[in-house]
Amino acid sequence: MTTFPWLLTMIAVPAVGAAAVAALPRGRESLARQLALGVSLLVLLLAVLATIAFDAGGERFQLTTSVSWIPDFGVDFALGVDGIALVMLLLIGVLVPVVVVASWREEATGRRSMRAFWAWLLLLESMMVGVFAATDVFLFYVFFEAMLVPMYFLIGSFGGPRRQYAAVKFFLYSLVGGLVMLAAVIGLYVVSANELGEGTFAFDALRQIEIDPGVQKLLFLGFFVAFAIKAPLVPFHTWLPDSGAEAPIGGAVLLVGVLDKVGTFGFIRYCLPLFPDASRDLAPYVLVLAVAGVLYAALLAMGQSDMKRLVSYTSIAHFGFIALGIFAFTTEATTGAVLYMVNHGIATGLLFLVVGMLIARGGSRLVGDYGGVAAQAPLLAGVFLIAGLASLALPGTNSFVSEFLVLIGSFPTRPVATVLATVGIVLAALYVLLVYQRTMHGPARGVLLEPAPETTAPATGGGGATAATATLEAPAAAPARLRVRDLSRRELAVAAPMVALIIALGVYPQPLIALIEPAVAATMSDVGADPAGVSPEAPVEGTD
Amino acid sequence: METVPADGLIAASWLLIALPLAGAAVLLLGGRRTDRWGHLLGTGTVVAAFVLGLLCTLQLGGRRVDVDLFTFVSTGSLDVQAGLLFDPLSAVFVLLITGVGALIHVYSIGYMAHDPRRRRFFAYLNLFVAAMLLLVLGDNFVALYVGWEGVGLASYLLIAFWHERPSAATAAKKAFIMNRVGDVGLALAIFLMFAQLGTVSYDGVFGAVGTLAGGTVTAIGLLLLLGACGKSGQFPLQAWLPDAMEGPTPVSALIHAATMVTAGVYLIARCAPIYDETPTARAVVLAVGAITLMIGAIAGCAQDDIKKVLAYSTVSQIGYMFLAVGLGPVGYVAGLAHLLTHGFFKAGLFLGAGSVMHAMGDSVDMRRFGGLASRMKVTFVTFGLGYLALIGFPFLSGFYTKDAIIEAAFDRGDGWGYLLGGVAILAAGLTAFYMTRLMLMTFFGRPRWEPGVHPHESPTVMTAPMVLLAVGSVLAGFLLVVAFPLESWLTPVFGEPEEAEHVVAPLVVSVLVTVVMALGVLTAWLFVGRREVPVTAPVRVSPVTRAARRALYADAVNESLFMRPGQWLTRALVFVDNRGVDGAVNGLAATLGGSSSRLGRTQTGFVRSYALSMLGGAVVVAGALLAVTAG
Amino acid sequence: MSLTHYLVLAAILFTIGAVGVLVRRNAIVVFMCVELMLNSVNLTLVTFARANGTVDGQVMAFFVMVVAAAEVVVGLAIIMSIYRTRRSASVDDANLLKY
Amino acid sequence: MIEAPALSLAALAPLLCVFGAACVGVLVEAFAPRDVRHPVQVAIALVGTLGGLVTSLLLVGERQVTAGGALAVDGAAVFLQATIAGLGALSLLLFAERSLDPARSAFVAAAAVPAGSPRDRELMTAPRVQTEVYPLATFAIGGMMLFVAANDLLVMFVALEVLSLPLYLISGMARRRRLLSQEAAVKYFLLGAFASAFFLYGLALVYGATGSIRLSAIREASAGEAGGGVLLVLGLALLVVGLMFKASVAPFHAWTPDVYQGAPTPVTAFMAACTKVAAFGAILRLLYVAFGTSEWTWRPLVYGIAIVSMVVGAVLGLTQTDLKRMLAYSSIAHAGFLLTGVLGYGGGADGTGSGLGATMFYLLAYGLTTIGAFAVLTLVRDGDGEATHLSTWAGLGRRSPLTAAVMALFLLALAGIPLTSGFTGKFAVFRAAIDDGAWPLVLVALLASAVAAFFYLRVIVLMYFSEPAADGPTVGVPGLPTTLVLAVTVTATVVLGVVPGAVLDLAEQAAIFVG
Repeated sequence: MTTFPWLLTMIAVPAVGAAAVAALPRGRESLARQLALGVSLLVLLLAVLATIAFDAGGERFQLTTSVSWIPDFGVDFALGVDGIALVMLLLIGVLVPVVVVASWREEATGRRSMRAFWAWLLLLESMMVGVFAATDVFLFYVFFEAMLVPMYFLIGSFGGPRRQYAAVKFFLYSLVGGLVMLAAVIGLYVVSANELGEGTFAFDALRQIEIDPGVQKLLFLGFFVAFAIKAPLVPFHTWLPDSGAEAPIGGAVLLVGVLDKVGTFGFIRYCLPLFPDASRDLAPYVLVLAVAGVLYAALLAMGQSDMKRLVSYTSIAHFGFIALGIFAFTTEATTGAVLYMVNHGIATGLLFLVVGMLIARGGSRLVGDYGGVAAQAPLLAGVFLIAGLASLALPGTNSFVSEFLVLIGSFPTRPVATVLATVGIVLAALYVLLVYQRTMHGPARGVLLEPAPETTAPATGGGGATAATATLEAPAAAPARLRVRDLSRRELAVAAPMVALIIALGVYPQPLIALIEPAVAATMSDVGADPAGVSPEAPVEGTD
Repeated sequence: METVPADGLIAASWLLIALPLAGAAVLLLGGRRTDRWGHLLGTGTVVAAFVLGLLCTLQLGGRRVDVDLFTFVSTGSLDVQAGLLFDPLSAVFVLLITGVGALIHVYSIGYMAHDPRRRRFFAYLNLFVAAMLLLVLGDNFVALYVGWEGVGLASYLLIAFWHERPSAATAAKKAFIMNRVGDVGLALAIFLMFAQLGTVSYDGVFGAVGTLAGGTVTAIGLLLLLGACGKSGQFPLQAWLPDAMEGPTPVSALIHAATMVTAGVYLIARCAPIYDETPTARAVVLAVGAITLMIGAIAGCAQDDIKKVLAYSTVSQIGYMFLAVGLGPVGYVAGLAHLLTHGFFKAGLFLGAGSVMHAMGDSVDMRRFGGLASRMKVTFVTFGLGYLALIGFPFLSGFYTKDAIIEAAFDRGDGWGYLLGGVAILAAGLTAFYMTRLMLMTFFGRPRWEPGVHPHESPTVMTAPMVLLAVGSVLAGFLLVVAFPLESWLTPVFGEPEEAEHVVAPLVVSVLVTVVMALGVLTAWLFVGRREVPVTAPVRVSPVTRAARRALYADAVNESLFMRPGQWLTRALVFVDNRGVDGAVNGLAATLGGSSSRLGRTQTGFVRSYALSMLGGAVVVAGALLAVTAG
Repeated sequence: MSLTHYLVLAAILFTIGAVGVLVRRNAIVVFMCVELMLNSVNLTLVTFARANGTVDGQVMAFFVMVVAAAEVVVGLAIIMSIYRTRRSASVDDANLLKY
Repeated sequence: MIEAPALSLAALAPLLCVFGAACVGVLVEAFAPRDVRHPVQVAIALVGTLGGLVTSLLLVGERQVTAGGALAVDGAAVFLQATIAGLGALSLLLFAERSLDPARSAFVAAAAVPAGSPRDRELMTAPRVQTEVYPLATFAIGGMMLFVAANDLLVMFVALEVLSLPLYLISGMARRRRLLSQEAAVKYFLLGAFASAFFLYGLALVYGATGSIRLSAIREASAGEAGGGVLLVLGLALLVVGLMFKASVAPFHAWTPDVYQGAPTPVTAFMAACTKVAAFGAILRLLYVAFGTSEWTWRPLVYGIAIVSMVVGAVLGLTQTDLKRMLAYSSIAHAGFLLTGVLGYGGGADGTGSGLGATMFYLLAYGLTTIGAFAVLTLVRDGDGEATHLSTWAGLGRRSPLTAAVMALFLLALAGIPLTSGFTGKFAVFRAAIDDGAWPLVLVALLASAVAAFFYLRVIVLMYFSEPAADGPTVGVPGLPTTLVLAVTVTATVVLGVVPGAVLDLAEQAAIFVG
């Protein structure tokens, strides 16, 4: 084990970077973004190095740092990661530089300086690292709430037309959840004080405590509500479409990609190990919410006319899958859920990014304002399609592995919920392909149309085998053309790593799984499930 | 039988998949730089794969070789190894896919020569070949599933290749969605296997399937069948396949006739150990096959779109194959043999149709064809041979394989056997009818061409594959049934063929089928060949014709049963979410705001009212304290 | 008369004062009502002092008087200043700050 | 020969310091020439309060009852005295700010001149200031410091008046919007006097019930079966009313919004911070020391009042359009939160709750933050002085990022967002309450915090996410005093949020009542 404080550094570097960016004088916008990119890449490097330093087969929590922080409350500034947290750190490390590049040319609304944007972004990164790296419940809570502030400003200052409403809604929803959790956090502390003689917030110590089942249920609910709001489960979800739609693209990516994962992460890290009895007792109800989310949000996604809202709803459906995987209490499903958290960050992140690229061209978020883009911007369409396919969990993309693991792992313990959720994969195909067809396929139409029809004959033709065909198929008037440029180099630089990850993790996910599984197995034994995974019901004979 | 580790060339059989995949990757990532030679690369990879596949097959003998590649997913008790299974069954499919695939790639060089997106077309085709090979080569159900959805993606991309056409885009989406419905079944089947057996590898599942309860096996079988129905365009998921004809014709030939749509047959054949355990599921397979072959045949009789006719024909022919594999051990080989011959003649027919369309300015309306026999001799001859093979003209390939299926159906010996056999024979007559109708409307009679259309024969690069496929159509049946029996090649997979006890003598069946076929041809000549074909379809037709034109209302049923309620539900839920769920939250906020301003009114600004509130408060406080102490 | 009577009287005075605060408009009168309340307390204190047999209560009454005097000074100053501005000593007129 | 009562001058040093400074201030008012009065008064007041702060800090660890049993100089008293002195000094700095307003001060030039008269208009921009505000405020600070150390009810009453009377006066001394200011003074005065009468009557009843007004004696008397009898309970009720009034706890809060809005902003800051500390100090002492043995009598009451206060403050704050009024409602809500801390009286592992320490920490944290928030209010001005209407703050974040950022920090702290002092304070009091089994109350408190957060957020939304109005307010450049105040409060808000350990420790160790 290394003595270098990896996690502390990963929290400190972006925080210092944020301060530095904020301190830049007015007018040094380009320096600000270069600095932001540099810092975020440094964090990525740190995350990779930390992963190398991490021993997948070793202690549960590694790279630990612990400093006494508020002794009166028994609070330590304790950091440490298990495999689950580590992959989330990797996800943060990857997404933030991508978001920085994606937001490179983001125009500030009004006269606001983009320096603030970069500063908030880096501060958000710092907080997000903290929330996953904390091994002290109090510290976790602090990061959990503090994380709201930068995101609040990102949405509120740099978002769309209804950004005020969305920002406040986001903040209040999260705050309500957070405050309910605070009650549970304090309650947990009090329980620990009664059990251990001295109150503590240390995760490992709290895990050992046997809590009275009734109290467990209350505390579980306290945590659960916060997490269910954060990783929105139906019916706590209505803030996400608003926030997702109004947030600037970069913010939206981090919002659904990472920030909301704190909720599902919280289920795994806190709800299950700390309140195993309550988790088992209440799991059926959670599963109802999860499955309802999968189906309900998918249907809603189809009904959206705003692309960003649509993507937000798809995320809600995905969070349903993740919750299903977590509360099925099998190693396979929960590993899948964790993997899902990573994959969803990448897939939906890319979907948001590419939708953002489209919106940047047309200036409208409405599906109905686009059409036939694929003909003239094949790269854009291609990336859109890949993101969409990853979102519908097509095999070969990363999401498939996780969705498959979630479902196959949940089926043995929760067959009914799993069957219902599996229906969701048809709906997923529907919502992705519907929006793809409407925007990318069909004849050119919508806001991107060239203002005046030109008389030059279209060389691209409508799909014939011969030149004669082309003339035959071409309507009498020159067909409408779009004024749309394909992806720029910068946009390609944004999309390429994401696409690469989608494919790579879709084909060879095992390294990540190997990283995740020990932590999941530990969680499973905390919650009383067999960490070795599902044991088949029928005797197996003659298998390899 | 024992699985042996890979050796020799077979160890490199992953290249079969990797080659076309690499081709697709190069073509997609290479961008315009690869425009000039992209089609050659695309064709080259498939040809190379064919050669490799051929060599592997020669090396295979009767063995069952497992190629272990890497650990795909391993967590808990789930262990999915990425591995290939090269056995006689997959070898047959590899050869079909790469062989027919290579021919169609060559054909496409000519067919797509003028399309600005030809490079991408070849990329997608390569992608398809790779996915299809994975589907048939995977040694576990997850690999199968990956290939399964992979071909679905390729199919989507290729149907929507001319995506400016809304109909193409819609058809592609429809195909994908209906396939996904089937995929749910396949996925659930895999989940069930894992839950019950703890494994998803073929060896593991097939080895232990006997230990399962009968109901479970039936469930698995039915779920697999759902998947197979989706992919193979079988009832009730058949409606997407005719629409898929929106794709370029080579696509229809390769994907929607020769290979992908037969994946369902492959699946059932591959899962023979499962179906052997569950007569119930087999019966359902039979029923699906019988229903579909009738639906396809009936709908095929009333189409005016040359590709649609062929598409319904495909639906119907795959119905035959399902019927065959549903019969159990006696039918597997018959079904697969028909699959192979069908692959040849249907691909040939589609390529011929493509050639015709090529000549007719991409028109597919047979009512505007006619008299093409003289203008397009090669096309006419190759198409004609395919036609004869399809309708089961004696001693051409369809004759051998279709008869085998019908025989096997009769061999059940019970009433169901006669019913199925009867249906199959009837459908054979219908097949003869609609195909003859197609021939007559296209190649014979007076030209009814659109003005400005000047039919001409296609270039050699297109006709050569057609010729090769025509040769295949003629000979394949004889080769597979008589000369080099498929049955013995597949013995390692399905076991020794038992000598069937024929209920009806094979000769009788053959004669019967041939007579019915002749009747079909005759009827078609009577209805179509003798009279002038109107250039627009008559409106006043019998309800039967109307129903057949609309494919027995499959789309209407889907629309009214799923699409419209779905849309309604979606709209209702959007309303509920905005007004109900979000409305509750916003309502709470509004309530708080409202009570805030109402309560705020109590802050009147009058000192005396403040004093009153204080006095009231004091009374309450005192009262409360007294109550507490007294109580 | 027992001491209770004094206490009841004081309570009545206190109540009258309190009600006066509520019903009277003139700031001076309101203030006088408060003074009445304070004096009722004085009466109570003295009574209790008598009852307890100590002089503490009487001393307290003196304290209260002093404080009340101070309060008068401050109160009248404030009321005067607002009267001079508004030409009205009605507490109901001072009604700009509300809601 | 009557013996002089035991008097520890050392223990009284903070009080003597502050009262001494106040008396000197009065003398200065009488003898010093007008031109030099302002700086001299400011200097004297600051020296006095800071002296009070320093001397009380020197008294840390002191536990004694002195002045013939009238005063208890214990941990809590010292902590609260230091808090009041410190917050008082900060408020005085705000009083002393002369560079923001073109009219040179927040305080009227001559309070005796009728508002709106020609002479008043003439004096509007005069450099002259009614410098009596300094000794008055110093007296008030002294009264507050006495209030929290009072060991018998009479001293408590006298201290109550000593702190109140100057406040009544300086509330009415705004230079601008004098009518509002005077109205605030009248309201505050009348209601304050009304409340004192209740307190006093309560005192009398307690005296009648127990024969003593010494807290320790009451403690013994109230230990009985029925809480010491009807008289004692009634007395407690009336005492509580008087104190809750000062602490602006609902339903005794009605004066708060009006007075906070009308009074000169530095005075509002002073009241919001120091009065709150003093009143809660007295509440804690009364409930814990005098009625600690009969906790069961007042516990349900405080429980209920806490809920009412939190709900009223949070809900009514929602629709406020004036920032000062909004902060007043916030103050009412915070009074409710503080009461949850008060409920953490016992029930801890060793029989003593952490409520006292937690509440004291909360008072300190809240006082600092709220002074800072009001200080920011003094900066944002338009032609009529301070622009306190919400709408005028639109787009402030763009116009003056630093000011907006500082205000946002204070608002987040008031909302209780982690890494600010507000969160630490809330956490401490909620923990104390849950420790004592009051988790339903804490849930209500948390929901109320969420509601309250909405109106804090609204300000942030306006400042940052709205377009600035064309004729919006300007942000004045603060002089040294205000800058100092802001620096101290910002630092404290952050430090108490990030590394609160030391101060929490201090509060915890100071959580001792004697007597």
